[in-house]
Amino acid sequence: MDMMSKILRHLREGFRNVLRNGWMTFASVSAVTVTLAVLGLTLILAMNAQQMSKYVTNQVQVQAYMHPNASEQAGEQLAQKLRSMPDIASVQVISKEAGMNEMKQEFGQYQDILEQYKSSPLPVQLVIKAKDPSKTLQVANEVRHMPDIDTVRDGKSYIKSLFRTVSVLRTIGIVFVIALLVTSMFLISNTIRMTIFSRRREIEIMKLVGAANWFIRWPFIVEGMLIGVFGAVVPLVILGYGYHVVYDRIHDIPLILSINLVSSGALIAKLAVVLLGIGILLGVWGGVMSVRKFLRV
Amino acid sequence: MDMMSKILRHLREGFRNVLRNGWMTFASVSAVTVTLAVLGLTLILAMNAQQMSKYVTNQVQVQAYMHPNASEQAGEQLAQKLRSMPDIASVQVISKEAGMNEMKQEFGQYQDILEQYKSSPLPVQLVIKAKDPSKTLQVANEVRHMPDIDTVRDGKSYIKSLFRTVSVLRTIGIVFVIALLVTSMFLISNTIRMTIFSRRREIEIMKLVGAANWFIRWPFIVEGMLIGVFGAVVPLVILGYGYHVVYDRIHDIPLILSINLVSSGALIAKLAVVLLGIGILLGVWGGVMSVRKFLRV
Amino acid sequence: MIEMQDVWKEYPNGTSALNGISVHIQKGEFVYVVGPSGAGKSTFIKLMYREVRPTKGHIFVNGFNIERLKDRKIPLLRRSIGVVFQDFKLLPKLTAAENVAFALEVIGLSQRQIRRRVEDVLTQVGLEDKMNMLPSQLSGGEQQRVAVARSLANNPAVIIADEPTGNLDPDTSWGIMRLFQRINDRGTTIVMATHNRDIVNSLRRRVIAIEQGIIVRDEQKGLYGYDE
Amino acid sequence: MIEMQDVWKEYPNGTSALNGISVHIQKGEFVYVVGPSGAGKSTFIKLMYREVRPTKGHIFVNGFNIERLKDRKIPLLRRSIGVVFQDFKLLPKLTAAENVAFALEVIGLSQRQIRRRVEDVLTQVGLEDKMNMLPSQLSGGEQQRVAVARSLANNPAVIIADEPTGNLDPDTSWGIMRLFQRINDRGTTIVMATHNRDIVNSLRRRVIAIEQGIIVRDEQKGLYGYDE
Ligand SMILES: Nc1ncnc2c1ncn2[C@@H]1O[C@H](COP(=O)(O)OP(=O)(O)OP(=O)(O)O)[C@@H](O)[C@H]1O
Ligand SMILES: Nc1ncnc2c1ncn2[C@@H]1O[C@H](COP(=O)(O)OP(=O)(O)OP(=O)(O)O)[C@@H](O)[C@H]1O
Ligand SMILES: [Mg+2]
Ligand SMILES: [Mg+2]
Repeated sequence: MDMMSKILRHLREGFRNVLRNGWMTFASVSAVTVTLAVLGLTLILAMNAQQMSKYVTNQVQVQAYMHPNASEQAGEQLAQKLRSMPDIASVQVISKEAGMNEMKQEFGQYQDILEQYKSSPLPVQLVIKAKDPSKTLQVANEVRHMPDIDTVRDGKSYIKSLFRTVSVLRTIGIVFVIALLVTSMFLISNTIRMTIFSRRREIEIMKLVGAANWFIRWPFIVEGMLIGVFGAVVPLVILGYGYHVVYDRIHDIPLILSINLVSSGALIAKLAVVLLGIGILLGVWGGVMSVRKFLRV
Repeated sequence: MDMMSKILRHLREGFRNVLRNGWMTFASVSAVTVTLAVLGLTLILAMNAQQMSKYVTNQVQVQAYMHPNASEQAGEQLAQKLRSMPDIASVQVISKEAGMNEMKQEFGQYQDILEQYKSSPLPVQLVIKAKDPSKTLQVANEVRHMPDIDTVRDGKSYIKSLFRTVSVLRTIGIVFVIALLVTSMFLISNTIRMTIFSRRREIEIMKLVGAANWFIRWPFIVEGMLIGVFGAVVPLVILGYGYHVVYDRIHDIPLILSINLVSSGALIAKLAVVLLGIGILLGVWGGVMSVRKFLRV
Repeated sequence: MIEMQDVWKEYPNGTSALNGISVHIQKGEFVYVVGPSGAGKSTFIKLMYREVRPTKGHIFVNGFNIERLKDRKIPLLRRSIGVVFQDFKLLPKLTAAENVAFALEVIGLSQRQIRRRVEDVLTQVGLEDKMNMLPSQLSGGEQQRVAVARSLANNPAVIIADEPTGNLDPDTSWGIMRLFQRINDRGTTIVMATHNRDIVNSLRRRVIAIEQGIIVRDEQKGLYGYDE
Repeated sequence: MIEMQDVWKEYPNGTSALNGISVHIQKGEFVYVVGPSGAGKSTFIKLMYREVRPTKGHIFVNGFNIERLKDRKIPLLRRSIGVVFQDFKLLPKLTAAENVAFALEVIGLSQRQIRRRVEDVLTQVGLEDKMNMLPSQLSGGEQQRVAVARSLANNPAVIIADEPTGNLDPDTSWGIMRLFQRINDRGTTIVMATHNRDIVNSLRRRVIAIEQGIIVRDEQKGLYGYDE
């Protein structure tokens, strides 16, 4: 047989086996399906949580108050200088009047206390964001020693607790996703091996009539791959479509935490790569492994 | 055979089958193990998240400011009255001076603005917690119409967004736990059915030599149960011990979100019930179902 | 004891295995079923313990009406018949002794009774040394003898054997035949499909010859009758 | 062609199946292997295509040194031998034709050649009507004939048959024997374990008798020789 007809033969046999082993194929495809569905769902949640934590930490900023007698121009000049620093993403200058208005809004019911001031008693403020939110405290310390700067409010304890929270949650999330990934991989290859295990006598017979190992292996590999692909397509379609619908409905309403969802196209593409990749890889692996153990006849 | 020796016989056969089907038993026990491990891990996270959300929503409170000329006694009297209302859990009275001190702390760098006041310009405050945090807004509205009350700060938008966040997260969590639960149940019974499926020819032979259906079924049920129990014990021990260690280390350090973990004894007990329950139930169910299909000979 | 009235069997794939068979076998008879390969002998035999069901016709075995038999009652029918299957049908994970014991467990004997009986029948077929071997550790003929031992174990009213000597040398075959004869002398009905001309022609009993699904000959003390 | 030098076989469970067997079979010979049930005939045969490995001794088959054979080469050995297994060993999910075709696919024939050859050999064993049936849809004798057809299919240099007529009536058995004889006339070596006294005594060829794992007799144009 030439190469081409061999390949065709093994493909044909693999397909046939899938059909012939009705119940067993069905059982393993559905096991792969639900496993990947849970994995996919988790990945969707994790990707969005990741985006969310990024968004939250991006809100972190440093407030620097200049000396009470520093002018707005001085503020602008300092801002200009800060903007050129490598760690700093943005600097916003808040004039004395703007600061006053903000304070009035903020302190609602104490407004009358502030009303008595004709001109603002507040200094010029600079609102600074670090490029890397985790470097915020470092930036604050640098700013603290700048000329004309009086006090710097870096919300140290808030930032620390925020980052600690985010990092604990992220660690839990990553551990969980990895645990689930490993589990799915184990379950899928295990299922495929069980599917093929029930045919060990057939493998024995094939060997006894003179089939070479690879000749036996290929159809099983094709079969494992098909189980993997079939098992990946269903959750992919359901999750992809479901996410698309949810995304379309709510992605532009500022959500409860005013955070946007990961765009549906990008997410579905990633999901497809992961689910199909795992399905195919483990199908092939399951096929190879399960046959291996029975080839020693 | 009398009842007792029948039961013994089926138990013995079930145990023997588990041992005799070495690889297949191992494959299915380990599938059950990893499935229940993921489920257990998720349940631990969910239980703690649940506790956390309860804690967070319990922090919600109403701030009521009395008329500027209302005295502290008037505040205490009103508080007394409020405490007797069925929806209200606690009322705390904050005197003018205490309010001033709090404000000074809160507004750090504006202190000098406040310094100029000899006596506090602030009114007496009442801090009120509802028994059911979700009724906080209702309580605020009731308080608003009380005599001597000037303004009520119910943090309406904050409360609304908090509850919305908590409820969205809780819904996602519940959906996820249920999805995982259903998936685990499917995977476990599926695995056990695959284990037994590979022995359909044996069932056929048993029927042909005159075995009644229940006589065939019992050892398979015992076998399924054993697979379920073995598969539940390992994750139970690992997760239980792991949680116990983590809990012991950190349960009394006020955590990042200053929330305590679910006590380890209670959690492990619940986990044991769920995992063993699922293992045994589905083992038996898988045994019954898989045999059923081959009993029609 | 066994009665068939105009029985037809067409398998789901369209093969007509039996085309109108009527036969009456008395209690205590010894019957050979002979015929070429694919004639329908095994089908004829499988009808008796309801492994296959007739497409048409009536069958009565040991007082059971095979058509009307409730699913719950099938085990009772099968326990009243000892079957030697053409392909042995031993449970692959049970030893020879356990395979025989299984047929006794289903009728609810005590463990002690079972042990004694198992040893007894395995010795009768010459396998006293191989009691604790798995089927995969036995030769073809040894497996066949385990199947024979199992069919005898619970003293059934009828023994149905599908080529019980196909994998046995003539000596061992005669051993099995003497066993069947002894059992038959005690009143057990025996129906046996066979290709063994020597046995049929030496141990003269009733011969039913089947060809292409019909009975072409039914003689008391008949001969094998397929000689070139 | 086939050479065994002082071959011993003890199975892992302690059973001594062969206790020092030496034999030389020439190319083109036709050899019967006879002996009682459990004597070691199947073990003797399984050594030739390396289903079992000897505990001691040397074996050469078709120029392959069985002991030294690399795993990769085992398929080559097996393709040079056509085996009729005592328990048939048909692939249960393949039809009769596909089972035979499988043995041709492994040697890499084209689909067209395979189709022609499959039809050819199945017709030779009288199964032209049953080509597309699964093993479970065939009678015992029909399954055995599929196994015979598969062993012939790729024109092997040696055919090894373990009781190839055990489930066949005398007529059909003779058909198979005539087929083996024709193939043997063309130069194919044939080794056949059998319990069929009529065949051995009529078609006189070399007879190797094994008892309790040793060769007790080895005669050209011998007789079956186990007569009461
Ligand atoms: N896989 C095995 N493991 C252990 N013992 C075995 C195994 N196969 C065969 N035996 C034992 O080896 C001996 C020879 O067996 P073998 O199959 O060679 O006999 P045989 O001559 O072919 O008999 P038969 O005519 O019944 O087929 C027997 O006692 C048998 O029980
Ligand atoms: N399960 C089945 N499905 C379809 N056809 C079958 C089935 N079993 C048997 N047959 C066909 O029915 C016919 C009779 O088969 P049966 O097994 O009764 O023959 P037999 O007389 O026992 O032959 P042998 O001597 O070869 O065992 C055969 O043609 C066979 O191919
Ligand atoms: Mg038959
Ligand atoms: Mg043998």
